[in-house]
This record gives sequence, structure tokens and C-alpha cells, in this order.
Amino acid sequence: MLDKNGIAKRIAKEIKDGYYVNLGIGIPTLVANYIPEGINVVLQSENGLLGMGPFPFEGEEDPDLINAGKQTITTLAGSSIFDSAMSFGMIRAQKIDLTILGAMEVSENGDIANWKIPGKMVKGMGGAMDLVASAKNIIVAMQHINKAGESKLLPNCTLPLTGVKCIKKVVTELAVLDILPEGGFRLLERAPGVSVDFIKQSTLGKLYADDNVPEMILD
Amino acid sequence: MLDKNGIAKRIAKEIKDGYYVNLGIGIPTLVANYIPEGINVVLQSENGLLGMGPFPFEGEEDPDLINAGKQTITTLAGSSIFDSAMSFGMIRAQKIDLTILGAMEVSENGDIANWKIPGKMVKGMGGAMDLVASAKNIIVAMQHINKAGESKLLPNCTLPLTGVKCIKKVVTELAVLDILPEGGFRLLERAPGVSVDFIKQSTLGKLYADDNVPEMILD
Amino acid sequence: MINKVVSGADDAIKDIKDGDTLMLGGFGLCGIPENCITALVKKGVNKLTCIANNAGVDDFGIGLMLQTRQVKKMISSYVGENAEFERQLLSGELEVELIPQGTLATRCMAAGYGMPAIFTPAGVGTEVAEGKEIRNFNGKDYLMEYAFDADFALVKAWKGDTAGNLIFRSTSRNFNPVMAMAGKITIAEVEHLVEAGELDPDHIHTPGVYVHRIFQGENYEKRIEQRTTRKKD
Amino acid sequence: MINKVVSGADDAIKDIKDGDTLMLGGFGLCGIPENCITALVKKGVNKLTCIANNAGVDDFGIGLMLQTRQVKKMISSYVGENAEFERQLLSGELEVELIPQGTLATRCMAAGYGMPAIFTPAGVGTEVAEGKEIRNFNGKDYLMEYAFDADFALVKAWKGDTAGNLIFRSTSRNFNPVMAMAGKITIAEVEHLVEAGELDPDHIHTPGVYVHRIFQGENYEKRIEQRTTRKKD
Repeated sequence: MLDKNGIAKRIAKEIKDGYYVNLGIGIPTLVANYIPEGINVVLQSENGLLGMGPFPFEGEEDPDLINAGKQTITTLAGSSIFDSAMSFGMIRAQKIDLTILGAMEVSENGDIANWKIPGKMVKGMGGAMDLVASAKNIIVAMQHINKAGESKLLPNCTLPLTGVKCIKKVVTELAVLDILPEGGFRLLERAPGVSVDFIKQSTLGKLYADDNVPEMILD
Repeated sequence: MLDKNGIAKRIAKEIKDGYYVNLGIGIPTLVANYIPEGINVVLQSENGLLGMGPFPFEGEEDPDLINAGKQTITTLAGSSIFDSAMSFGMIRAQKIDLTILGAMEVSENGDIANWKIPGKMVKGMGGAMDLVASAKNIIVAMQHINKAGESKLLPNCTLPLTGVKCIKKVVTELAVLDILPEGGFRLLERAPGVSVDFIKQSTLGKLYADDNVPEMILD
Repeated sequence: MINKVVSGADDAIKDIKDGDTLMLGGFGLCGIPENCITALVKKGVNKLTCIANNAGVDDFGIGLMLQTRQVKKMISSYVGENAEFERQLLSGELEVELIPQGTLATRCMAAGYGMPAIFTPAGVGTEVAEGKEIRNFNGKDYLMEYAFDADFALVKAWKGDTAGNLIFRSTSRNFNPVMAMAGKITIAEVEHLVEAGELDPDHIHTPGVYVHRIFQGENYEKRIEQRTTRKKD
Repeated sequence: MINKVVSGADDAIKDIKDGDTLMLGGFGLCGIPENCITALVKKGVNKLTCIANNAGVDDFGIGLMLQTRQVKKMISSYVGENAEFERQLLSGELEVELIPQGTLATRCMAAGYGMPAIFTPAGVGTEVAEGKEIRNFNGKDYLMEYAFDADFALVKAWKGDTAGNLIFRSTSRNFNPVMAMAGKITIAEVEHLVEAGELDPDHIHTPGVYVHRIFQGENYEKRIEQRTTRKKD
């Protein structure tokens, strides 16, 4: 079973040289810490920055320089700044190669719900609906099961949707799964020490799994 | 009867303090020479400049700095440069207070034809269709009659249109005329020495004229 | 050049009246029109509809206008970083319309570019699409979304000149240029007001034609919402 | 940062093939991709559709590609400053589609912003509207126009860095940034190629994400079409 950093570490392996990547808030943000050496990647922050650098050193925070999570950050050599319309313009035009974001639920046909729980205070979708509707390549970082042990990989989402038929890959504390074009989760990798049976039990949506599913290699 | 500079001079009197103005090629370009002193006006050139200055001094031409007529020009203190999409964006959003352009024909309901003569080589509409379709305030600088003595102020344009129901004012070598919302030219001023009768003869479109139409005051 | 300078925030916002629709630039607390917000609170104008990506925090940004109950409706992509906001929303005092962030930005841009509507895939198949026209282009569904129509846009720039030209600094640019284009009246407050001619025409983000009033702002607090740092090794 | 540098024009355009659709930046002869045009003539690729505001003059700009009959179709707003263009057009060798200049620019921008279509009033009631969808918003008619779909965009910038970020100089900006956003593959030639980090992120007109290949251009002629001057008093 992976912790949050483990999920981030596994997702980082999906990042290829030359990718422009948008990282959502939460686990996706941690992915930046595990990008393999020698891989040139540019991080986009949808508030208007390409080339997001690490957090600033203490005392060097610039209130004019934040990421989409409103955290103080830095730029890198080759960074560029633009307005919100251009930022979502490049997202909509699919210039961003990979989007990594969190989810509350994902369905077997690639729907995602991650912005609203009826009855709870709704903060808003931010840029999530734009990202999931536009990106050609989305990986969801999420918990496979909630605290009550219930699956969050479902036949259909029960929460209000963020986007439909848009998710192609999910990485959880238990597994790496693809979502097949015709529908259904396909189990690709098991987290260290997790059995195929346990993943089957933990997945309410249709799951395709071979008997021999390899264990993830994280390093 | 006015010459080209006379037409330009008369049109310049329509420009008010604080106006952003787009000047077309030909007579409209001459208007810049007659903008009254003490009037602050910003000239837009639709290739991407606000704050067009005069021609450069000999030897100071900059190939990167031209107007929409492809002439070498200069900038002024407070000029700004932008791309073609923003340039026509501000035109479409009616941020330009006044557009002055030439015409081959204007009709009594405000249609304009100024880009194409069937059978002749067609060079294109450039930005004219965007300007006439978007501007809230357009003045046409044109010849009232062609070399054969035929009126160019018509009941309907005979040439392919550039825009429909968009022209509100026309200044010719003979007269200043408004186009009424309900259709028809209204004679406002006569050029020095030109009679109302001659203007009537020279206008094929419906013309409304009082007996006492004042002569233009040019200075 | 046309001079757009007004004496200060109070002067700049003097004709904003009850019931107006305002755009306010900024992302979180970054690049918000601090002086204009202070002046709006002082003036006490009410029943405002505010188009802004966020609604500030309890004691800063638009949160200050929520404390004084000046806001009737927020049109935003992400809100609720403040307790008072939540209280007013739950009690029905405050209306909220949530819009995908890219749609919000593009509807501003559309207004500034004279385009009455735009197409975006954001929200297709979700409750955001309810009642909206859906149109398929090249096999993909898009929603038709309309340009915003705002009485005033209040933006904050780093530098501005007397002709109204604006330059933004780093990610405080965010929604400011697209809102600056979109207001019927656009008011810009700047950290550094300079004479026309001091800014390089090639560096200007918002041409002065879009800006109706500009003033030198003061006492910028530029509060940081999430101060994140690393230690030097 | 991702490095976009290629060795030169020949390398940059090597995979442009017969029948491709190209966008070429520039207004008149101002800001045109001189090196790419030279390389295209040298390579002899044919049957090109060229989206460009103008078609150059007889012996410069796209005119060079007309001399060698490499262009099948021009999509432009204003053409015919060259005799060879007129000859080919009248003889039926060359197709021309004339588009209002603002529509041309906005259809580029739409492609770069992932918007499949835009609305513009330009051309309503004229032959430009023939066969197009007309739609009324707030009492005014607009044409629906589609985003361009170009295989390559060839643009010319003043400065560029190894990450593909571009800065344009003065009115040579014109169509270059909107076309840079719009190409499936965008090739930028620059007068000054610098290392990533040398350009101020706030000054960049076209972010590197839109640029796939960049090279240091050479031998810029930057010809002036209408040399107009005044005399010192």
C-alpha cells in the first residue's frame, strides 16, 4: 500500500522528457519532487506561469509570484508569464502534454468527480473542469478506497461530475489502472504487497485483471 | 469644391478631444495633418499600434515600424504595440471612437462599397470589413461624383458591399452629409461655392436639403 | 496622448452605484485592486455583483466587502476561503455563481475583443452545462458561453503611465489584463505611475485604450495567502 | 527547461511537404520569416496553402515562392502588390481566398486558444457571408467563423530563447504571435537567439510552449515597402 508520496513517486515515472505538465493541488503537487533526473519538464501553473520552480528560500517570498494553489514559488531560467485567458487557451488547445489531478470518484467510463459534495460547502471547480475537458492525457492521483473502506472507482460517479469520459489512467495507494476506451478499469500494476484479489474487492467498477499483474517498481 | 486636403481638413473638425481614431488609406491619412491644436487624439493603426506619430526623419526609417498602409512611421510618448488579434479585438469591442475611411460608393441606407470592382484585379478588403462592421462612428471621405460626372451617393450600391447600414456621415468635395437612421442623405454643409442644386444633381440617392444650407467653415 | 489620471481611489470609483456589476482582478490575494476595495468599503455602495476569480479572505480583499454586506452576488471559480462568505451563502444573503476558471477568463476576453460568445468544452456533461447550448465541432462537444457585461473593471498593475498603459508584474498579472479589456469603464490602480513615454511600447500588456482611469495606489499590503518556503541547504 | 533550438532554416522546415498548409507571420514585408521562405524556395516544396495577411512583392517575401510556383492557394486579407501574383491568379494557376483582416487574425487566435469557432460582425451582408452561419446577439448579426487548422506556422521574432520564448519588436509583431499559437508545428526564426533565463518572463509575448523549433536567423534584409519620411525643419 502506497502513501501519498508513493503515489506521487509512481506517477512521476509517467512523465517523459519534453513534457509540459500541469499539477493539481494535493498529491499531484508532490509529483514535482520525484521527476527523474535528466528529464526536462516544464510545469504550468494555470494562474499564468510556465516554468514553475521550487518554493523560495525563507525571506525571499514574493507576493506577486504564486502558483494555482496560492503558494509562494519561484521561476526558472526560461519561465514565461501570461494572463489567465492565455493560460486556459494553451490548456484548451492541448499544448499541455500531461495533467495530473486528484479525484473523489472516477467511473469505469472515465468520468471524474472532484469538486462538489452535495450538502457540504462548495468551494468551486477552479480550473479543474477546463483541465479535464481539454487535456489529452490526464492521470488521476486518488485514494482507491475511502475511510469506510468503500471503493471510489465506481461503475458510475455518485457525486456531481467535473468531466465526462476524460480520464485514461488512475494511480491509487493500491494500483495503477488504465481506463479502457470501451469502458472498464484495466489493472496494470499492484502496489508493493497488495494482492490482485484485494484490488478486485476494492474496485466497484468493472475491473479487468490478469492473474499475473506485476508489482510497481518505484525506484 | 474641395480638393483632397480640403476634405481631410473638414473631417478633422469632427475629431473631439480624447478620441481614439483609425484612419484609412488615402484621404483619411491626410486628416492627421489637420487635427486642431490642443486636441488630444490617439491614432490607431490596425497592424498593431496605438499612438501613431509622424513620418520619420530621412535616414531614421525603421523597417519594423510601419502603419497599416505599410508606410514607415514613428511612435509617440505613450504609444503601445499589440498583435493583430488584439488590434481587431479593440476595434470589434468599439474602443475606437471614430473610423475614417474612403469609399467607392455609399448608399442612402448607409451601405458602403470600397473593396472590389468586378472584372478588375481584387486586392482584398484588408481591415475594412472589420472596421465598418464594428465601429460606432464612421465618417466616409470620398468623391461625390466620379470622373464621368456620375454620383457615387446612391439609392443602392452597385458594387460588392464592404458593410451594410454602417455609415453615418459622408464628407465629399461638395458637401457634408449625414445618413438618416430611416434612410436618406441629409445635406448639412456645402463646400465653398457649391450650390444646393448642384449637390442635388450630384446625388442619386434620396437627398434631404433645406433651402438654406450653410457653407463649410474650414478654418 | 490622452491623459487618464485621476487623483485617487475615491475619485476613480465615485460613480459606482448600488446594483452595479464589477470585475475585480487578481488570483487569490495576488494582484487584487486593494485601494479600490478600500474605497468601495468606505463609500458603502451596495448590492454589487462581483466577477472575480476568488472572494478574498475574511479580513482582506473582497472579504472586506463581504463583512460590510455590500455584495449581492459573486461570480467566481473558487470561493469560500472565508468564514463570513460561508455564513452569508448558507443564510441566503449571498448568491454565488460558480464558473470554470478558464470560462471565466475567456468570457472576460470575449468582452474585450467584441466577441459576443465563445465555445469551450469545460463543463460539458456537468451541471455547468444545464440550460446551455451545446455544439459539436470536429467530434467534440462545446458549450456556448457569453461575453460578460460589466459596468466597471477594477484592476491592479505594477506600472502604468498617464496614457493608461499597464504593465503587470509576475503572476499578479492573472485576470487583470482580461478584465481591463472587459469593463465598460476600466479603473486601474498601479504601484508606479509614470509619465507617458517612460514605458517601452513593446512591454505594455494592456494598451491605454482599454483603461479609462488610472491612479497611483498607496499602502499596498500584498498579503500572502500560502507562505511556502524551503530552507537553504 | 525544454530546448527547442534547431541548427537553421533548412533543418527547421525539413518535414514540410507538398500540399501542407502553412501560416506565415508578417504584415506587408514587416516581420516576415525571411529565412524560412528562402529555405522553402530552396527545398522546392509545392502545392502549398499559405495563410498570410499579404503575399509579398515580386522579388521578396511570399512573392519568391510565387515565382517558383510553389503556392497553390493564398488565404489573405490583402494581396496583389506583385505582377506575378496577378498573372497566376488571372490564369487560374493560383487560388485566392480573401478574408477580412480581423477575421484572419482571430481565426488564428481561436486555434491557439482551442476555440473551434468565433463570432464576428465583419462581412455580414457581404459576399464574405455567403454560406456562413449568421447569428444574432443583442440585436446585432455576427458570422460564425472557424479556427484555422495549419500544419506549420512560420514566424519571425526579434529575440527568442532556447526554451522557445519569443519577443517581437515594434509593429513587426502583427500576426506573428497569433500564428505562433496556431500551428500544429510552430517554427520561429529570431534575430537574436539567447540562453533561457536572459529574457524577462514578464516581457515574453509568445511562451515557449507554443514554439516547437527555434533558430538564429541570418542576413535579414527587412525591406521597406513604402519608405515615407519628412525633412528636418
